Amino acid sequence: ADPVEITVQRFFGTCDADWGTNTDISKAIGECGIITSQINKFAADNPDIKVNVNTVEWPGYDQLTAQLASGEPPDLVTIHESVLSDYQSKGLLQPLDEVLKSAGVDPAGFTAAGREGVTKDGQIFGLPIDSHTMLWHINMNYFRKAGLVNADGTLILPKTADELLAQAKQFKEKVGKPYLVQSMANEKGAFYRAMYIYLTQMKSDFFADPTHLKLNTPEAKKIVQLFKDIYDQDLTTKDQDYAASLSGFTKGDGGVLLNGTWVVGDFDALSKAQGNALSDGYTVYPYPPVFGGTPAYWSDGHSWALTKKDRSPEQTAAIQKFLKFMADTNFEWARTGHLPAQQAVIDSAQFKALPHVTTILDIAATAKPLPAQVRHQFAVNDIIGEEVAAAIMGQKEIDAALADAETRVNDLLAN
Amino acid sequence: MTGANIGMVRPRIGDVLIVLLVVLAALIMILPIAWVIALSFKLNQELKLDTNAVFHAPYTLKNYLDVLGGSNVFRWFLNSVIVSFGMTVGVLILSSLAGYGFARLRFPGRDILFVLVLFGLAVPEQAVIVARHQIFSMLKLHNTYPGLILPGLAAPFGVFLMTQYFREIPKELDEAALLDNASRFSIFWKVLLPQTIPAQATLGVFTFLGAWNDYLWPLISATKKEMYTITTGIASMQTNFAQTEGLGFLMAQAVFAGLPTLLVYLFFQKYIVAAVSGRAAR
Amino acid sequence: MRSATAHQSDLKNGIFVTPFLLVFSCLLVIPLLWGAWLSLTKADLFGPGKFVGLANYSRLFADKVFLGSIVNTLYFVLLTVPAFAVCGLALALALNRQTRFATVMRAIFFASSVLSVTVVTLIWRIVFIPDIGLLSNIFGWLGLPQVAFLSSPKLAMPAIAIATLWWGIGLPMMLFLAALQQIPGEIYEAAALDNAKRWKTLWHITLPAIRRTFVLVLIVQCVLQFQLFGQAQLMTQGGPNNASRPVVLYVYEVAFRRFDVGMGAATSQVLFALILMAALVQYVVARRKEESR
Amino acid sequence: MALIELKNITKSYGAVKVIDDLTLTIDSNEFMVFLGPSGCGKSTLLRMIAGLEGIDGGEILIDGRRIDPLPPGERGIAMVFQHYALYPHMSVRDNMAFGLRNIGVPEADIKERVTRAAQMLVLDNLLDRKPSQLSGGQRQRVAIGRAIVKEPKAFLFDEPLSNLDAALRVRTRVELAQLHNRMRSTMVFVTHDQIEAMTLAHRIVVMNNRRIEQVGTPMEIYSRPATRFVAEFVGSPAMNFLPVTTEGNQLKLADGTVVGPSPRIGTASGGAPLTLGIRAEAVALGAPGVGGLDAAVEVVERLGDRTLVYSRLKTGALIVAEAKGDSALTADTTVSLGFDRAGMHFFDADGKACREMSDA
Amino acid sequence: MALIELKNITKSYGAVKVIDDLTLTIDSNEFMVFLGPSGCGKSTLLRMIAGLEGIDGGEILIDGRRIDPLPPGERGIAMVFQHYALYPHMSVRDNMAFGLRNIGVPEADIKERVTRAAQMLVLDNLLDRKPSQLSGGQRQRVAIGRAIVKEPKAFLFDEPLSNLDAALRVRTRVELAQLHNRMRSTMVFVTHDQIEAMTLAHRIVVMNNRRIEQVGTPMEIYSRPATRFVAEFVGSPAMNFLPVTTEGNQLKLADGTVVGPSPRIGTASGGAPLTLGIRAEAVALGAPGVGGLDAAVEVVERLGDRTLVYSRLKTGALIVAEAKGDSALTADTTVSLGFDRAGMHFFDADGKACREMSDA
Ligand SMILES: Nc1ncnc2c1ncn2[C@@H]1O[C@H](COP(=O)(O)OP(=O)(O)OP(=O)(O)O)[C@@H](O)[C@H]1O
Ligand SMILES: Nc1ncnc2c1ncn2[C@@H]1O[C@H](COP(=O)(O)OP(=O)(O)OP(=O)(O)O)[C@@H](O)[C@H]1O
Ligand SMILES: [Mg+2]
Ligand SMILES: [Mg+2]
Repeated sequence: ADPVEITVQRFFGTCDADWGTNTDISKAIGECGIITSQINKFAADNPDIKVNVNTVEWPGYDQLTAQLASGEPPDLVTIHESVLSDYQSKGLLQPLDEVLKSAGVDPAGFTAAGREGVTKDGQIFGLPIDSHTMLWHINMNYFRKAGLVNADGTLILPKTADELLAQAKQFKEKVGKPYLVQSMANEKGAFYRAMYIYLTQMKSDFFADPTHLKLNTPEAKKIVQLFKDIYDQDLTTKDQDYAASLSGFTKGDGGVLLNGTWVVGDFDALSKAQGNALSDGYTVYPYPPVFGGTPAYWSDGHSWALTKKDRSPEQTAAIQKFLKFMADTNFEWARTGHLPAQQAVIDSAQFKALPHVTTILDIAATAKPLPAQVRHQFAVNDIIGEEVAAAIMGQKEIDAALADAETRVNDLLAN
Repeated sequence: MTGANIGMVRPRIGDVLIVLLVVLAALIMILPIAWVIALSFKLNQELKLDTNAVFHAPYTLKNYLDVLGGSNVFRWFLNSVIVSFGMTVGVLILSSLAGYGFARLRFPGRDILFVLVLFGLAVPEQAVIVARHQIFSMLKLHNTYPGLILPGLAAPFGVFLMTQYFREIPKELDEAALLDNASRFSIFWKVLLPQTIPAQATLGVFTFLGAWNDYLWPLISATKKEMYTITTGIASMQTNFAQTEGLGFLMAQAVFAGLPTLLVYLFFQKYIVAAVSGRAAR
Repeated sequence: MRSATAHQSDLKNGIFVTPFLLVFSCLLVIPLLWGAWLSLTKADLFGPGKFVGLANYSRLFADKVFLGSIVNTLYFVLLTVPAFAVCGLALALALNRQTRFATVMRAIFFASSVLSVTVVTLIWRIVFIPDIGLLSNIFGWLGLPQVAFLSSPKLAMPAIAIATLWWGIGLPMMLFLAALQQIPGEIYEAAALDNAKRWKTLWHITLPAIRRTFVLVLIVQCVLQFQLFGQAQLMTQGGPNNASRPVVLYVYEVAFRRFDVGMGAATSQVLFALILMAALVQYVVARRKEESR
Repeated sequence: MALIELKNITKSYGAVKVIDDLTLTIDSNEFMVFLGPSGCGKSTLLRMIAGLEGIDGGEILIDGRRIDPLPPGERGIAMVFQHYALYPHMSVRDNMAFGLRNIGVPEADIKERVTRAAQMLVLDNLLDRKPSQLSGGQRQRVAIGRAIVKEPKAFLFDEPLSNLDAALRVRTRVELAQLHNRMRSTMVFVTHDQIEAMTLAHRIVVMNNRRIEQVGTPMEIYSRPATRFVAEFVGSPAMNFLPVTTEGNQLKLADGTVVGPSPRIGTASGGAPLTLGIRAEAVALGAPGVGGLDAAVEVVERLGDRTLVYSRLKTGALIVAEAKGDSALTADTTVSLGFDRAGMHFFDADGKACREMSDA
Repeated sequence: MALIELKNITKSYGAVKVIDDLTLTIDSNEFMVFLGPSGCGKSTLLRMIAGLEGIDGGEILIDGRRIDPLPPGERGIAMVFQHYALYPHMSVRDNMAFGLRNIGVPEADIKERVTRAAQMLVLDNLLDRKPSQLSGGQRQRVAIGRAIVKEPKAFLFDEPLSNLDAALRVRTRVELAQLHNRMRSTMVFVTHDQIEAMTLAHRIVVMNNRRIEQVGTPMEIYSRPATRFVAEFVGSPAMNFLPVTTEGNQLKLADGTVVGPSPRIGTASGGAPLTLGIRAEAVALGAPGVGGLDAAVEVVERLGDRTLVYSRLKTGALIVAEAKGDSALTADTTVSLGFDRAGMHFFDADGKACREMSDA
């Protein structure tokens, strides 16, 4: 019989040159390598299923939108949990509860963050594969030089905003470099994420009403003010874009890089090599709760979603197999630096043995995505990021920026 | 030119200055491309530390091998060739026919229609893209070659160019052919069309380049990997936050995507320059 | 008509333009009208919308970001269009000779025009990027401080304009070259005999002779630059602080990222009207000037 | 033997009438030239015969058959255009064959006809060239060849020589005349150059301002111009004109100088203002005071075989006289002009010629 | 009174020499015409005088002062171009004033000079028009006006009449001659039309192939051409040429027909091949068998004041003869041609004229 065809659409790039034929997932490195190898392995294991892989440019939603609009979507698609609701609310996605059940994947085994991320209106719309959040990536060599280490060699983290500023100043005096390495040029990511993290920690529920943002609050102001102070006092690198901040940190431009879980692997590898700024001096921490409150960390996650369209039972079966396979190999995906979405993987010794995992493990429990009902999260994030960035860099008054963010987001959500 | 000879009696400081300025400007034109090409021959890891590394060895072809290693690159290349050629041929046919019609024949409403077509020049693609996408969905044209080719055929520029060009061919030629018992179509086909070859070449090259470089429409219409063009295909190879993964790789992609058009340009350069300068300005 | 001749109006003659007009109507006119209708509806991409009258337009003109994007677009047009005209003319003047040098230079200045926007922006990001960019390297050697082109609200648009200029300078240069080559050499000789020096000749002979081309270049560039999209999206994503968000990018984000198709369509109509107006105004002004002369 | 008959033709472009109720017959084997100043409607007339322009009124007949409703290709005529209108991308051979192929003449036939025409026009060696590889004169011959192969009832030429340089023009003129002698076919030729018209035509149609001024043989036109316009337009240098009056028996200039006895013409001979026309060769140059009209020489043009002397009468009129061979005269001297009685023409106020009684 | 002196001028374009060691003097107030076929270097020579082309060797002097290193504007000369080269966007007034403004002539002065020139050229009413609103002849006058206002030492004209239609050309020719009479300034005029040259020049420089063939007054050039080229190029219709040999005392054609007694020329008179040149007006037409050379008439061109008869000798040579007035001859008849002894010219194998002894 002809093999059953399913179409799988994903981002994460193409790396056929390195991993195009690799079926040994454990050998693969990096997001692209691992996901390529995962799919290769699945195809090898299931000769009766033909997997058409459609690779799209990150994040691929323009294309997905077009495909859905034209009625020719792929079957399975990688999707950020924050974006799920956009498509789900239009009825474009297939609930997965039944599918997962038949596949033998129990949603109860998801991490809390993962489960929350894919659950919309009480139904599950995606197979979560990871959670990711922001971290402080630390250049320990500089921190030692700045005297910001405890006797046991561990890092002294600031506990309040003032402390943070003081430490940063001390750092700058001793090391001659800025404390923070931030990507500020046309990159909105770090800012909205910092906002979400600290606002959540301060329990300022900016999306109490998921259709209405409330951002012009004292808490929000405090956060923006802190970053503005850092910026004004030259305690951060400026004008670097995303790439420049990464390479800047590797070159030793500053002490703390604000970036995501996904770069941990790279830096860890660097720190084990000799002759660079991070050699034997790299570690990571969650954002220190400098405004008090309870630990909570914004998170998002990647998931596999299923589009709504007519399928044969064979295809559905194939899809079930695929999802099951992805859930089963979730550990391999976690090697990218992301937190896995399967609680069992988190609990496994294998996972804990990965570099720096212990430091960030708590995050899995305290990760907090935006409420699922908030629509257009990518767009909302962008707006908040833009406005906050403008305020931090002095292009706008803080109040005005927060107010503008509010109006823009609310106008967006109202339509 | 005669004008250039005037005052050749003594070389002027002004002339030297102009040459210097031109060379400087040319450097500005070339430098970015040179920079990109240079980066594309460097290992990503090295560039991550310092882009100044381009000034010393080692150089590598790995980035290009990686581009070529993408298993679909040749398919995308083929798609681009098919789409670009298809669009070029289509535009040439439609524009020539319409150019002849507008320039040479009288029919009711001709002038109004021509003005309407000229208005089309001012329509931004974004103003029609949503509706066009919906129409193509209804007609099931997405992920097909016609779906990629057709939108290019509606471009009024070719009609404008060909009309201008046909207008410049002496009317006596039509009349001679008319006295030679030639039909309307054979006047067009056998007598006038051969005169428009330079214009066809220009229009052809421009259409080809435009089709090759088109990005937005292929992105949302050809959503299956087998139907990507080289431009969207190469873009799809970029890893998220691509620059970090490999500046050299990214640059190799840029070079790879830009190379065919540059080659086409260099190959047809004489034609393009002559034709652009000969006709479009009038 | 009783007499069969070459030049009579006849419906049959229309057959030559029919194929193009068909494609033109189906793929441009109908979508344009469809877009006009969409602008009166509240619709997403996935199903029929509902009629809301002019609501989209009133929302639009209340939106600071949209108004800002119009200002940005106009600013960009002001930055680029005169620059295209002036630089294109300057290059054409410098290269209007039959030497090998001029030929090579013409090829160089036109070459960038054949690259796609993705490649161009990739190139220029690599030029402008701090730390690892070409400019920052050059500034480094010269001991100058780094300039953050793409992340400064003041410099972002000019930076995009520079990249655009680099990309598109070839076409106006060629158009001007064409016009220059059509000025009869005798007139320059007459001017030389009339003792006209270089600037006088430029001002009194050359410029008046290519006025029509100048207008053409202005109109063409206006139409093109009003449609700024790819460069802004790929180089700055409209930032920082919306300083480089042009109208088309706004359209794109609204329609494709927020699924607010009606609003996107409304924005498109406004843009179309703007372009048409700008082109017509220039055309009419040029016409009038010509007549009054 | 009328071959082409134009009956009451009218033609307007928009509101502008360019041909007004024109009737004309062109005979078989005749070389007919349309002569007139630029814009007088010559080309329009020719193109109406060819069918390239429609007519607004009247009829056109060829061989007694009405052809004005026919399309150009079916009228059995061939045309040679001013700029030749050769098909630039076709070889000389194909240029000639194109029309024959379009009406399905067998290839063997085509070949023969083309070869014959090429021999006649000495184009044998050029058959495979493209028009761009030919000289002006050769292109001209190809254009004629293209017409010849069609074996048309009539050839129409629209200023075919105006593109050639002076020497070639003279040579081609002679060749055209020889060709017509040889082929004996009907040719209609448009020009605004009177020398061409004079040298080529059997009959000339002088046109001006939408109308025919005169139809006649070259010598009729030259020596018995029907109107002042014709008198002025034909002949080089142009005829001299002087306003005169007849007083009693005397013909007087504006300042009263007597030119001779008054002519016996039909109109009331008393004091009616007339225009006297006289050609340069009818003006004799003598030493001053010999009895003619004294005039101051202003310009002397030596053409080698003859000399033109421009001199000014006391009335202020500039008169050109022709002397055979070289002349000793120089500018700024005075001469006496004698008008040959036989060479005098008279025109009334409307410009119509007045014939002397004795002529009638 | 030499005004312009060219000494040993050479000029090449790349590897092609267009002027080779040319020396020439143009006198003050002279009307000098450069005549020659297309491409012979006339324009180049003129443009070198104007300073629009550099010279590769030699010197150019005006008023005894060397000017070849000066830029065009500073040589004190004015030029009228073939296509006039009027500044299209300037009014007639500004066209004339432009050159004066550039050298800082006071506005009042400019105004006066422009007004004067405009009056002289009857352009008064056109001063505010643009060139595009003028007729060909008017443009021509503006171009001359633009030259006049500069009060130059010499005027240079590069085929200024070639763009005008026939009638206007004749009129403008006369006007130019009058203008020169009035202004008495030096004019250098380039043309390839021999009639223009003959009618306008004081002296003609006949050029061919990079060289000067002859310098002389129009009549010298016409009646004593120094070379066969000059003889052929000047005069219309062109001179007839026949290869002849002298045998004993007899001058014979190729077929042995005796034309007359052999000329007494310097070269060995026995059997040397010569070319006999004879102008149409020196060929007499008689009834056949009258004693001249029998010839078959092929074409008869009636020009009104004279008739050109083209007839073919038995040797195959086509001879043109001129008869005054109308002629009764028609094609396909036979005539007898008589050659006027005084009108015969002889040229040796190199094309150089051989003078008869009696002339020396
Ligand atoms: N297509 C047209 N539309 C309007 N008017 C025209 C058109 N063609 C010719 N005319 C006008 O008709 C008149 C006669 O034109 P025609 O071409 O017959 O003149 P012509 O005698 O051939 O002149 P020429 O010697 O300059 O060729 C002119 O006044 C011309 O302006
Ligand atoms: N700029 C140039 N470069 C190369 N050759 C040239 C140039 N200008 C003229 N020539 C050549 O020099 C020769 C003389 O040219 P010139 O223009 O002086 O001829 P001319 O006698 O004025 O001819 P015409 O009567 O056609 O104007 C010609 O053979 C021409 O081809
Ligand atoms: Mg005509
Ligand atoms: Mg010349």
